[in-house]
Amino acid sequence: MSPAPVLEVTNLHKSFPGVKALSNAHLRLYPGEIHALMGQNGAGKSTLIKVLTGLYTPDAGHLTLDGRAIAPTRTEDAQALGIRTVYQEVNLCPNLSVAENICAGRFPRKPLLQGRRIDWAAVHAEARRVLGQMDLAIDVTAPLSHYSLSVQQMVAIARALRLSARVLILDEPTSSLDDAAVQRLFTVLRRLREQGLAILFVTHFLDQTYALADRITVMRNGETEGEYLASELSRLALVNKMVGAPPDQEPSRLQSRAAPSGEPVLTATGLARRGALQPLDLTVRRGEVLGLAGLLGSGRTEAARLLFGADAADAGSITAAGRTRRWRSPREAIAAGIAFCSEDRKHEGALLDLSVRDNILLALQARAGLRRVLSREQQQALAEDYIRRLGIKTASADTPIGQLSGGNQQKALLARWLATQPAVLILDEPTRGIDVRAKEDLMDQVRTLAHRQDSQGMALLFISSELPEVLHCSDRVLVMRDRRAAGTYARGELDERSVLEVIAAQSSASSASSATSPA
Amino acid sequence: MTSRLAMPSPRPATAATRALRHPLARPLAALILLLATAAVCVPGFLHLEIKDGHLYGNLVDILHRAAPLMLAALGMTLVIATQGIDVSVGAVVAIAGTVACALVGSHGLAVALTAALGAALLCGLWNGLLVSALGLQPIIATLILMVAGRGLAQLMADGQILTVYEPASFFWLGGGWLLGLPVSFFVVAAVAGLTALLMQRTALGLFIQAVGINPVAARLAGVHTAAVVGFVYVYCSLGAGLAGLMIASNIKSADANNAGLLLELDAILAVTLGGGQLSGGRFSLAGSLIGALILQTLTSTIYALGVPPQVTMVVKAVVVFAVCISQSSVWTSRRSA
Amino acid sequence: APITMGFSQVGAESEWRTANSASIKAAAKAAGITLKFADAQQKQENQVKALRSFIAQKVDVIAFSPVVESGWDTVLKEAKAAGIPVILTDRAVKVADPSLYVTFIGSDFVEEGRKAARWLLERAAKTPNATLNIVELQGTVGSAPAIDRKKGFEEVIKTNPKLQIIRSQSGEFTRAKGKEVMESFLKQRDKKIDVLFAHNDDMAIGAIQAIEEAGLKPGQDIVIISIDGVRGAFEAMKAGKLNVTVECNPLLGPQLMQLAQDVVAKKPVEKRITVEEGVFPAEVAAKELPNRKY
Amino acid sequence: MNAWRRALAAPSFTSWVSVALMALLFAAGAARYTGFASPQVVLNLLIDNAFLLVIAVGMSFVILSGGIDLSVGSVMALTTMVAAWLLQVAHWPAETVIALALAGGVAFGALQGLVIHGFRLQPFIVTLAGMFLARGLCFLISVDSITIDAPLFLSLSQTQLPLWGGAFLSPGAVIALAVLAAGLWTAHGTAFGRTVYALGGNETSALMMGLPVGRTKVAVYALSGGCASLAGLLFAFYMLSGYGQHGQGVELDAIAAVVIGGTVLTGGYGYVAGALSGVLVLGLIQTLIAFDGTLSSWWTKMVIGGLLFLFCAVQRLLAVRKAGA
Ligand SMILES: Nc1ncnc2c1ncn2[C@@H]1O[C@H](COP(=O)(O)OP(=O)(O)OP(=O)(O)O)[C@@H](O)[C@H]1O
Ligand SMILES: Nc1ncnc2c1ncn2[C@@H]1O[C@H](COP(=O)(O)OP(=O)(O)OP(=O)(O)O)[C@@H](O)[C@H]1O
Ligand SMILES: [Mg+2]
Ligand SMILES: [Mg+2]
Repeated sequence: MSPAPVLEVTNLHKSFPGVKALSNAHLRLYPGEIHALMGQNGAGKSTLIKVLTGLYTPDAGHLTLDGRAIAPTRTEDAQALGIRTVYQEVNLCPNLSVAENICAGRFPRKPLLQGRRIDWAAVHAEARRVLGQMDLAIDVTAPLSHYSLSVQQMVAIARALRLSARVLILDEPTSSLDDAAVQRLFTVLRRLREQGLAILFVTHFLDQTYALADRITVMRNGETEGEYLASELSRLALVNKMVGAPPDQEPSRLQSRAAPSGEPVLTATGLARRGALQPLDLTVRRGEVLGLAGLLGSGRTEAARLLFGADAADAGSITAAGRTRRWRSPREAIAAGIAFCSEDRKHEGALLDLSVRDNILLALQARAGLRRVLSREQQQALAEDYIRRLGIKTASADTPIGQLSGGNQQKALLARWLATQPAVLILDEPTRGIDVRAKEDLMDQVRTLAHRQDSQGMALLFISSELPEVLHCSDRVLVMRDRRAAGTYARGELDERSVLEVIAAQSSASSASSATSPA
Repeated sequence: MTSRLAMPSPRPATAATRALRHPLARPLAALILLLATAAVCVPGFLHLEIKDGHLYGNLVDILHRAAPLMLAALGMTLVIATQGIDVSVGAVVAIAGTVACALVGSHGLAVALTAALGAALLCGLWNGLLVSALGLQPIIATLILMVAGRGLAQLMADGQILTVYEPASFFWLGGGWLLGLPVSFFVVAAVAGLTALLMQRTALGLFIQAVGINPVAARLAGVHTAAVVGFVYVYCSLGAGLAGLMIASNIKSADANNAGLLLELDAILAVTLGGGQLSGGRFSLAGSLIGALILQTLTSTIYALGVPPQVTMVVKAVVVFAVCISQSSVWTSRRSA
Repeated sequence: APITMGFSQVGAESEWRTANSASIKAAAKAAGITLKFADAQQKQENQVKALRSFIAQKVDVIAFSPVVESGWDTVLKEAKAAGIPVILTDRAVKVADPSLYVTFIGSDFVEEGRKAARWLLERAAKTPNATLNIVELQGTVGSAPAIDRKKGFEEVIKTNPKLQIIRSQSGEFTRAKGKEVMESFLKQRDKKIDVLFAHNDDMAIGAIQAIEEAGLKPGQDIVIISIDGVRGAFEAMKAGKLNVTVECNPLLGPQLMQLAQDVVAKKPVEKRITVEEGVFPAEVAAKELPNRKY
Repeated sequence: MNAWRRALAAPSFTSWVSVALMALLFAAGAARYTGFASPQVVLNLLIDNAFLLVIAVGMSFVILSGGIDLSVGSVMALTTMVAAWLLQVAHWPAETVIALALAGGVAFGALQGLVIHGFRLQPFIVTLAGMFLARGLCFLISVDSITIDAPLFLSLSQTQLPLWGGAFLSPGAVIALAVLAAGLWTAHGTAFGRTVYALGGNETSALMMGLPVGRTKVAVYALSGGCASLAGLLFAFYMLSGYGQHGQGVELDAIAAVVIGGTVLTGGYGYVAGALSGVLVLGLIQTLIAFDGTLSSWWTKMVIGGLLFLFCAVQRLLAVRKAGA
């Protein structure tokens, strides 16, 4: 490790109306190291990164690159300085092709007409090359919007990896990636570290931190709590530093519990949609958590969308609330007591300009129709109740949800659906981007929601790319592969290893082939 | 359309700056400034007197003349809030006015008014269907009615200006007086009040905003997006229909070719001057009303100043530029090193 | 074979225009001429398109009321090359080569303005010492009738220094705008308004309402002069609210069809044919009203 | 079969639907009216709408970037007016006038772009004010129309470039087609063009991707202003006059043409080539009506509206069917 930091941040301050996002933040990045930036939701990690890359202007503080003071005011400036960034939400253009998203800004040119003409063949080859580093072989000429969020996240990473740089910043790049993809990304990052790049990495997965990082900076409430060598900081100590106090209790361990025997509340038979899902049979019972496990693009999201009526099914039927039919719109599903928390919170979940309160209330109100079911005070009380219960970090219930940190937005969306007290709650990657503590809280919530003693428990469909999470929460696990069910297993029948075997059975070949045809 | 994330942070709020940061502060300031300018340049511009038992003066004229525009702007506000646009407002004005004038002489006031508003309702339904059911882009969907609607109105009037001689009650809506103020003022107040009530007491306002901010997310949250979109077009057309009645009643005739010409542009302008975003989402009914008043004050001032007609456009452009730029968010933001 | 005539109308922006179209259609039917009627929606480019399509359809004769005076050379040359004679109605065009059209039949807007002013001069002569303050309601800015009527009116008014135009604003040829602008004129209390000159009857009718609502008597407190001579104007005159209207006759149909037949038959015709147009003061209104068809 | 499915899935499908519908409209006209099926009628579509095509190309860029430009019609009129005044009153040489007019249009557009970007204002309102301003400036120069008789303009106006069998094209139409080709190339083959699409797709993302958002925005409006003034020159060749009332409502025609051509008004999706099909559809509708020759003024409006509806509805229904397939 060379003695001088490439990038140094001292005394950084940044406040938004009513919120001090950063106060006295510090950070040092050395060449040839992978540096993890850790902190709870809303600790100020993303804000720090946005200041670094010229998206926000700081109120006070110094940035130096290679010892020279810099003040990027535009992302273009930061890029010119050799700082490449993958932001927390996928910030790419859905209408452009994958290849364009990767190359935009620095297209390979043809020498014709003073080199103005884009060399499309080179663009596509280049995009394939970068994606190839991560073993992703998709059709790069298809629009980005054709791909699922996880693929989009990989594309965003590929964009940052494409050109050589001094500093690479990744804000929760792995939040919707499965294990295999994460491993491939890590291989690439390690190689870049070898080449002397300084890498800043934000994640809420402690495993990933310890697998990858050389050094850790912990942030708490907008301040830098401290900088540590990964090898010298135990997990427990890390969590304590992030949270600020020793955890009052050990996270609740699983009690084993008899398989729930509630009546089926949601049954799908032969549910299918061309190009998206092969006929699927599935039953969720009251009081049980059904986990959906599978690899990227295995069809979990598609299944959830069909169950909720977000997409129209071509075949099959759904039985819920005593009737059998096929949804024509999410409204019908909601009326039948189904709720669906989408994985893509930016495009399908949060209404960024609306207040946290209205975001929480929206589904409840939509089900009730035009009539206001709650008075203004009741609305406020309800929202504040959920803000407290889920620990949503927000200035007030009136703050636009777009001003919340990513993880807190996710919690507010969960609140939206909990408020409707659904019979079936479908959670697609609900743990995406929420911190360690919150994640444990959430999984506890999930289990308590289902396993309430009064037999009024919900039925839950839990989708996550984190296999341990799925196994931890679920009473039964449905493993999906190549857009069809590969089998259902009761709790205890499976451990992580055997699930991986089921998933991986033949998928190595087929995932590559399914990759080439966008949905 | 401006990037949300790149917005530099505003100064920390004190009580005074918070008042200034209220979304209505700037449109209101623009209106007041305009009135003050007029008062200085045209002595007696603000003069009010009682004549024949009602208020008489430029200010009353502004309220009275702005009424149709305010009605149109209210509807346009909601349409724009859902990321839409309605360019057929002027055509609906022509249709409603023509229907009313064609019927009022022979069938009486009640029939005429009902038929006119009914026609406006049909227009709104048509627009709403094209946008929400067929999924046409709003500007094209309403362009169809904009072109064809005026033709329809002319067909009904056979290309003539329909003049109404009686009943005199028909002239009350656009030319009558109540408690010393023009009736049109009360109509606008009633419509605006009802709309505000509808937005606040029911969840409609929330749904409209949700659809305008992100239709996909709104649909997934269970909002009946098609119904919401359909409603705003119907509402907008009804407002335009009422405006058409008011105009026809005021000039005691229906001029299918010229009634409400370019009213849609003025309505959109009013909405934006009042702080509405054309990209949908948040809206302000009061802001749009103020926007409409700004436009009418400007017109009245231009008349009062005796600006030659060939210069009018330039003056209007300069004022609109000035008002817009003064409302720019750039002024609230601070650039620090 | 019956004659086919292509006629390109400006639009239907006023009652006057509608009457003009109706007259032409009726006359064509009566004369047994097949009429191809195209409406240009007030746009010159549409008129050019229509003329091109008439040429493509090989009509026998083309007639049109130009939206603007200038810009016709190219398309008229094409017509000439195709051997189709062209008749102008309503207003002339400026072309380098006058042989591009056969004849022009229509009104003279400048003359209409002059007639209106002459009537006012006569009236002013009765009270030689009083100054008369005139307000003017102009037509749409830039439109030919507005420019020409203003020009003609001012030209004659200039001869009497007692006559002064104190305000002039565009009322866009519509009742609504005419009323709005007049309302505003009446609010300005620096000078008394004696005379209103409106570029068309519609604006005058709107202005009359505004004057009445301000508690004045139109026609007495304020003398009102307008142009066109549509039916509504005669009704207003009959009620004593309008003092005079200068006729601008829209009923060109029969004359135009006659001309077309002559032109196709290669008979010589005059290059400029004016239509009969009178000045109708209020005194004759009652007598004339039953004769007004539009 | 497979090829058919691929065609259905191609993003340009909607544009092809437009082309097919257009052919259908044309066939209907040919069957119904004598003289309709001549090549000159087709070429006249280009000749008569050359100016609109040029404006629509500029407008395509603006709309693709997620903006809108309402000032184009007025800028076009202003160009005719300025050109006519400089030629006829100030007696400047035609070449200088042309260069100056184009530069003026670009500057006007760029200024609007700067205001939009610099003050973070909505394009609609800024260009609406620009529309008033340009129109107003016309009337400040002269309320009357000014006839142009400069030899260069005259000859450009009356030159007929002969094609086969007596059919001909005007220089204006050729220029418009060249502009279209340049527009296509810029939109799909240059970094600028792709940035325009990126802006329309998601402006915040474009900013975070480090694309030159501000520069591109200003350039887009400058381009549109330049196209509008070029259209003004074509219009001046076509009409040989400068007049403040020229080009009333052209902005709406251009927006309609672009949207009918398959470009999405909120930006990011569509093709510059769609401008051509949109302009041709509008022109075709008008030609059909002119050939019919029995419609009164109001029926003309209703038939235009009706055909527009038919066209858009069919296009939309086919697009929906495709999405469902
Ligand atoms: N544009 C903004 N306007 C107002 N407040 C903001 C804005 N962006 C962030 N904040 C606030 O700043 C604080 C820090 O947010 P930031 O996004 O940096 O958190 P984070 O550490 O990245 O959290 P997460 O792990 O959830 O992504 C939060 O309280 C958030 O509400
Ligand atoms: N690794 C991949 N390779 C190829 N295509 C993929 C991959 N991942 C996702 N896709 C594409 O995304 C589409 C959506 O898959 P879906 O979202 O239903 O899967 P998922 O199991 O929820 O996975 P994800 O983790 O991507 O959300 C698939 O139809 C496929 O085209
Ligand atoms: Mg974050
Ligand atoms: Mg998924």
